[in-house]
Amino acid sequence: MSSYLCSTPEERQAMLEVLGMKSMDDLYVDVPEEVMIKGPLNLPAPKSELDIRRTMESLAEHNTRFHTILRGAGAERHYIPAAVSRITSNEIFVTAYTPYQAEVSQGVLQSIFEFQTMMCELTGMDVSNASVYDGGTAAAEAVAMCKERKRTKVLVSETTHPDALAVIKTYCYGSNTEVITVPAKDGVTDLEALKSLLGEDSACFYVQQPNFFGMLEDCDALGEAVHAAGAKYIMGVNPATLGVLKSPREYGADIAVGEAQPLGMPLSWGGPYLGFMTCTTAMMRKLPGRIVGETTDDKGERAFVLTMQAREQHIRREKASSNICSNQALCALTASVYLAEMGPAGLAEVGNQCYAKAHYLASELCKIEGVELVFPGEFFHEFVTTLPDTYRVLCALEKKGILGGLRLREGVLWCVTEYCTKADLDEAVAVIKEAYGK
Amino acid sequence: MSSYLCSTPEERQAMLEVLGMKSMDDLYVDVPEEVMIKGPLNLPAPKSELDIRRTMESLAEHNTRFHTILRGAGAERHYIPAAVSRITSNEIFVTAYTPYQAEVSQGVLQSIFEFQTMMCELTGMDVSNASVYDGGTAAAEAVAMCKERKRTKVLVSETTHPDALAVIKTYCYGSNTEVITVPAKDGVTDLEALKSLLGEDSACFYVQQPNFFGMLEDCDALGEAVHAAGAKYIMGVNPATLGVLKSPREYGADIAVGEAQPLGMPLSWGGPYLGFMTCTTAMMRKLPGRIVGETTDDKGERAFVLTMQAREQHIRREKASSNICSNQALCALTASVYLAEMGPAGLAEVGNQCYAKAHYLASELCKIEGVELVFPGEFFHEFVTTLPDTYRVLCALEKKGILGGLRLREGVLWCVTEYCTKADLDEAVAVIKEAYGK
Amino acid sequence: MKLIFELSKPGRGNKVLTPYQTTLNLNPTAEVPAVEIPAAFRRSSAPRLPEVSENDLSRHYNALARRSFGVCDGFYPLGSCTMKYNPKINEVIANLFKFTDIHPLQPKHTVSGCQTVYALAEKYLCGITGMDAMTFQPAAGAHGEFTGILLIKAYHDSRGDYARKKVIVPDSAHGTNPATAAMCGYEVCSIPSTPDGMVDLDALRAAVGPDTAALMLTNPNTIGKIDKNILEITKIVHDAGGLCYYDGANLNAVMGVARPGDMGFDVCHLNLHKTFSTPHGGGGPGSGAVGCKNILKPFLPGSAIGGGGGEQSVGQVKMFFGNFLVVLRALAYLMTLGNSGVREAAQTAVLNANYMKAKMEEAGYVCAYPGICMHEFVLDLSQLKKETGVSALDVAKSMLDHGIHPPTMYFPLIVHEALMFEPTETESRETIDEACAVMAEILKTAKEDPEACHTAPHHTVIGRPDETKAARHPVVRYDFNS
Amino acid sequence: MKLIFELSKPGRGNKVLTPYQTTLNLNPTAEVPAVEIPAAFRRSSAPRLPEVSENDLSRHYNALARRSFGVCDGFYPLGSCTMKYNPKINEVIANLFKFTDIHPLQPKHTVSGCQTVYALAEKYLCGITGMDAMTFQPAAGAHGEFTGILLIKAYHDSRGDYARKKVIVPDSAHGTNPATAAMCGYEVCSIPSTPDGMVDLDALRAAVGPDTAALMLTNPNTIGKIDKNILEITKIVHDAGGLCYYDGANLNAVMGVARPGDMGFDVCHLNLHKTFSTPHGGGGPGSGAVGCKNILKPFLPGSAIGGGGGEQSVGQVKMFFGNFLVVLRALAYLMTLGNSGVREAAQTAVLNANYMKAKMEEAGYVCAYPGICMHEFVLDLSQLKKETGVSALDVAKSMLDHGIHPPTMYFPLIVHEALMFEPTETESRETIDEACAVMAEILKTAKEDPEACHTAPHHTVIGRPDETKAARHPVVRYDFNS
Repeated sequence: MSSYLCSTPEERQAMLEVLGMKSMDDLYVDVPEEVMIKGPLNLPAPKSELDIRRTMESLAEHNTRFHTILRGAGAERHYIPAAVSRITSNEIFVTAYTPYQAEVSQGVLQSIFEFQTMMCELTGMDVSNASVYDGGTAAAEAVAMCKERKRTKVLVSETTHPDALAVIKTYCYGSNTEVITVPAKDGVTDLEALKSLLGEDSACFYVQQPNFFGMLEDCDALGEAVHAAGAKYIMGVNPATLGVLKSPREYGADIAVGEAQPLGMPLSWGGPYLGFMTCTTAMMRKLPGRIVGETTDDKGERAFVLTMQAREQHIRREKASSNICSNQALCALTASVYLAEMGPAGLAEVGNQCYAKAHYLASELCKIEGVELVFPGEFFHEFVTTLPDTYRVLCALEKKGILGGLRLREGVLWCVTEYCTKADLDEAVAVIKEAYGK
Repeated sequence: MSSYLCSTPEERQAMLEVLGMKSMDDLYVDVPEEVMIKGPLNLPAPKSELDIRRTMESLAEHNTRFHTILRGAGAERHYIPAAVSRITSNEIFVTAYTPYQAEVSQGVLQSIFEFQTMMCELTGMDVSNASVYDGGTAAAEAVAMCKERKRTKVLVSETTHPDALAVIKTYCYGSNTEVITVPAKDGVTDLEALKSLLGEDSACFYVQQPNFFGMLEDCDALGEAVHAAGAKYIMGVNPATLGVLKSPREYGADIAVGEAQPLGMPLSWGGPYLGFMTCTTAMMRKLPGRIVGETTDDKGERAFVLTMQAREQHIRREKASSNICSNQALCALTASVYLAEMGPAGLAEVGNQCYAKAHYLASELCKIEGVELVFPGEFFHEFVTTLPDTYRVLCALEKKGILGGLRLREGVLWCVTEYCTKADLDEAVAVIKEAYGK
Repeated sequence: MKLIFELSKPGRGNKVLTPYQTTLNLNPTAEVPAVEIPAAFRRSSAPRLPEVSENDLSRHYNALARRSFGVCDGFYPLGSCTMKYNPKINEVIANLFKFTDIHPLQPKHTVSGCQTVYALAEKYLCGITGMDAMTFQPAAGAHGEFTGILLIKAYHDSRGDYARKKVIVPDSAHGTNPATAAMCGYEVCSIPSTPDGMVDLDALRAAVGPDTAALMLTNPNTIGKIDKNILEITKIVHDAGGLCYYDGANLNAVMGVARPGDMGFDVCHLNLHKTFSTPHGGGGPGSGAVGCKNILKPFLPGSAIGGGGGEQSVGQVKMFFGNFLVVLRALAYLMTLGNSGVREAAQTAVLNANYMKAKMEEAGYVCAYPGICMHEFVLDLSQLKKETGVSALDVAKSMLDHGIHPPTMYFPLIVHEALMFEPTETESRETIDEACAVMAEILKTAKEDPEACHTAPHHTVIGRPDETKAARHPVVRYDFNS
Repeated sequence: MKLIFELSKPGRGNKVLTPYQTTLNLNPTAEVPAVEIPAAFRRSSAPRLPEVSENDLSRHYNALARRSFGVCDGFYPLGSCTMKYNPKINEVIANLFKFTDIHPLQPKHTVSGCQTVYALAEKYLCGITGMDAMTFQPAAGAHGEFTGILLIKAYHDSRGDYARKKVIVPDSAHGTNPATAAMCGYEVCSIPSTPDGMVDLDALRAAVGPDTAALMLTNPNTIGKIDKNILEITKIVHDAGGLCYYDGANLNAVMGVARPGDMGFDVCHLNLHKTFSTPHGGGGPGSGAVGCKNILKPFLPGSAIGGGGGEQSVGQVKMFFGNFLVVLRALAYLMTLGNSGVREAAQTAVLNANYMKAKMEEAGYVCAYPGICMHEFVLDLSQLKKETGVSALDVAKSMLDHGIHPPTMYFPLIVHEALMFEPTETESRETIDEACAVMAEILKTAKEDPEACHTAPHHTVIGRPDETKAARHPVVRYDFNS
């Protein structure tokens, strides 16, 4: 049985002797007696690897894996190319730490530099950090970048993912910053309301494209309004759409953030996922987190290093712009391998298929009596419908191994990705029709 | 869509131009027109990776995976430690070829040298080759090693695995060698019959320990008889038992062979598995296949190379001892990692658990009326019982996700490994009792 | 080596998906009808992602791996990072489809496996920390700190105790502690350490008051010492109405031996990727699980869309429920170690550190603090630098040529020319002995040929990079026009 | 570096299984009762397997990987081995539990997925080879040859035609061809090649007769040439009552372009691990699938225990049904390429070879045979050796310093100082151009500084090993007493 120790009890005893000690307890003489754990630890006995394997497989069996998933809302099942998992499971990438020692970490550093470049390309921005925890924290950190002495109020569209909105609010609670929610109209941000809320004290406005309801926002108009008020414009974007949709830069955004889970990361009950943050050169020095830069080594060869560390907590301490001191390097690697494997054509295909398949499902669903689109505008690959008798219909789908849309106050939010075939969608529609007795 | 080509059609056209050619057809001017395929190839259209993944997963779904497997007969479900699959899936090991260039192949060469050593340790022998295709071919090649000018007849125990026996016979058909089957008595080789069949023309005798019926043979007595007749003694052994059972060397074998699938290889519907071959120093130069040896490099450092190649087909051609020119390096690596992960204590535990659990199942089964052991002697982790109404009982087990024993002429052959828990065995017994209405 | 963009050639296309138009042309009923994305929303030009064959892709990343260094490559005694061995069984488990292919918003009855994983991890980690409840939402250590301090803030706010504006942090603390306090809107009050690296009780007494929100403490601290006065320290803070935050960065020294909860701490974060052996992944993903006493439990975060937060919840610090697959690995690790193994791991980590420290002193190095250390120790190379000009950086860079990852450099800030070693429990005596032999050799070189140290490393794929140039003229993305 | 046995320490024990006695002691009803293995069967001392921690195990094998070279590390133009890119999707598929965890003796209705894999692979490969049936039992190319020749032997025997004792093999053949014939009890009749590397028709006519069992031919042959007279050749053999065996080693040049079945061959083996891109695994496992015409179908092998062989079956050449997971990968590859891709792959392989050959000639190398080659070509360095003393071996070893795997050396035997290159279709023009630039540089070095070539490689983990010593004084296992 093992605690993965490399030494045997005899060896440890010999090492204690070198230290002139008799037992392990001698190592802890400085620990006050009162806090030493007396009895056995309240944990079960050690398990062998075979026991662990059987225990964990049996836990896994208590989860249901759906063969068709029509639910998104911030976590999407896209197809993950085999190259992604095979490459990122390389033990060297898996067990390395933050590349503090550039001379033996060029691989990790270069992979992050490439990630930064790809994120800049997707978003059209100038600078990217080496990733943050997820889309929600990326949004919250972006908001924090925008606060200025006289601009302290943060505007966030109501069409934002509820979790992202909650994260922004929680971060702002920490920093005692006011968050104002900009109301929606017809499933998109109410432009007039935004204009009326913007003012000289506005630090920034955050909007998601496509938004939480899957709707395409008029981001040009929103951006113009924000900039007219002198505030910063933050866009939250889904990278899986950026093979085909306008980039945040084209909309005039100052900062673009998002959740990169769709780029090769499995659903994993919510994590680990990957946040990305890119911005214009003008805001570069405010960008939190790690950044990798190119330089040369002592022989003039190209080299990569962690750079602009003057912003960071280990140097600035309480004056740092953020306390982030790790990135999601392995997830960033995952996204990079995904994007390199797909290429621009593959990513565009993802976008086009998501769009076409979602529109097909929407139109098929809307042929059913009582089912209709809740919002009138353009949507991308998520959409909200009415669905009479929602609970029963979703249960009927579940029984067939189909995870239906997500029940919201506004209706049911469906998501379709390239992973679904037409046959999958037809099956789902047939099950729903059957549930309605048609 | 892709055929995994690195070049685009435009690039290929440019390369054709460098050659002064117009089209790909120009490359095949030497191929007689009559044999050129005219129409399209009789294959389906290319599939994308996502299509392949879905197609293959759906094929896999047509197989039944049993949660409990009580069937062996040459293929056993042992627990495969996580380290085995994680280490052996390293792309470098996976995509390397035979280590012809020692300077850049020290890793593969050393891993084979270590495999050879481990196999020698398990069997107690002096020399091992770098593996062969499987246990059956190992037996056949061992037989081929023993033929001498005046000793041309091969004796094989009837208690040998039927497939191994068939492979030996097929190889001997090729070389026009006579194979004589030595009859069994009470599930083990009939010693007296062996003695009567041995003679001055006997090349060798092959026996399996434990034998096909799981029985432990009296290999000391068999070996003495064989050597008394001046023939070579070949033992087929199961390496999973060699943590606890006497080694072939202790029984006096000249050659030890076997199937190493139990050492970390999944069942995989029969392959790839791993054959091993070890022998005494006296027979070293007759050992077929690749062998890695230790030497020094031009600076005197330890180095490993493919050695004793003078035996091999690429030098000896029709005078080679065998046509084997590849080994099962990745499977050998698998076995090595397995053995290094388990260590002597772990391998002994495998043996002890197989033994105890098999004996438990046997005794529980024999409590059922009409079920009894067919053979009287000692068995290891396989055994043959009567099983009234066999087909119906096996079907009842199958319905519960249990793969029961294998139906033979002699009865039903059961196999139990360390993978099974007591609960698994109790469940199987309960299902059988229920099938009998008890 | 080349960047992946430099391997790109237009037209080396996607093989992963059948272009949907292709299927449509072949068999119109097999595919959904084409729909055009409205022009107003379409991007004007494609992102310049690489277009490479899978062969080149594979070679590229394999080359990058070869130019990296993981725990699987050798000894990695990076202080404060707990680079222990990451078990392979945990990776296998974290790759089971029935864990990876589960949507976070599936109905509860379809995710009871995931929920049990969290419930068990909470139970075991509460057993180890002496806390009453735990959240797994934070994604990393600093994120956990942030969450923990927010809990404290929410607690004070819930009592209308708005005057508590200060967080006390010892000068030996990780930079994240003051940064976290600042992010939570607190004023940071730094207090000095005693010469032997402990909290200065008098300074602490002087610092606390009705404006004290919390004390943030790492124990054992960043110089590898356990604070003997820990009960006194937490009492001083509590008596002043403040709460005590335990930075779990160094828990590996005391897990199974002593519990933060019993030391008087109210809340703590754990770095599952350090203490509980989930892999570091080149910097992430990790998990900064936060445990707290019952008084703080009502404030734990939840997911707005997925549920979980109570009425007094501080809100949410990350989407959904945290880094599930990381927690899963940590649980597998905890189950493997079990009640006896957790303590054995801690003890052995401390033993290895003390053994290595003794060997280093024997080799002629000076430790910053005398006496028994916990799981890590700090060398002070200021004397060496004065004598030979060879700095802590030079020594670290010299280690690279010997296949050993250098320790943490120039931390804690209170020691000049610091090198902080943390060997962890998963290293053998031989590995430590070999590393100490290397260190002795480097010391010899430093004295005999300091220039060799100044110019090290000599056998790595690049020499020392120009960091100043990188910072002054940032090149932070590939220039396609170069 | 150390051998794994040199890392071993007694007592670093098994963590994979709970010692069964431990459970028994704790809870006697949870485990089966203890049973002693009778002393007569127990071994006297434990095998000296390594006792290492998982950390050391992991580092050991990672170090071995770093000291190896795969297709993922760079260009691998090893002639006759078809080192093409091995797609990752195939690995993922071959790791699905519902393929890996299937017992070979499960009831038929529980393995219909596996059976469909074989049925589809047979159908597609028959389509490519022009054969009527296929067996997947053989594990490797040579094993397939053996099986194929056994089929021929069984055929002649079934007709009572016992006089056919000879197998004709061209002198350019792989060594496995004559070895196989010998293993099948045949006498080998070697016939010379014409100066341009073709089968000498007159020699063939002179060789055939009532004692001819078969001709074994590789086409394109081992010098990378397709034999223009192939229909004439097979006719000569058939007219004499012999059968024609196609060695599939070089099928990659003509798959989808021309079929062995249409050339007049009766039986062929395929190296799935070459032509159909299953990984080589450092030398195995592979698959030597054998296809044959209807006349030979009754003789195909089966499994004694698993079924499959007909009444006239030649028997069995391997346990069970062959290397299933290898066939599975090949099937995935075939489906990916599809009808158009198979041909495109062959054409591009041939294009790459001709392009590289042209570039090499441009660089000053001499090709052994002029004109268009198929998927590989042979350089003849005898002139270089005469002029500079630099041999084919020296050139190959010099390549190692440039990160390129050398080509096949000294084969075929009919060319002196041969280097045989096979770039395959999965290499880009840039890779070939870079390799040719390296070769040009080596040629320059050979002329200016031959000693540098004689002593190459200079940057690998070891220098040239002493092979003579290894062969004369074989050390083929670790000596625990050393």
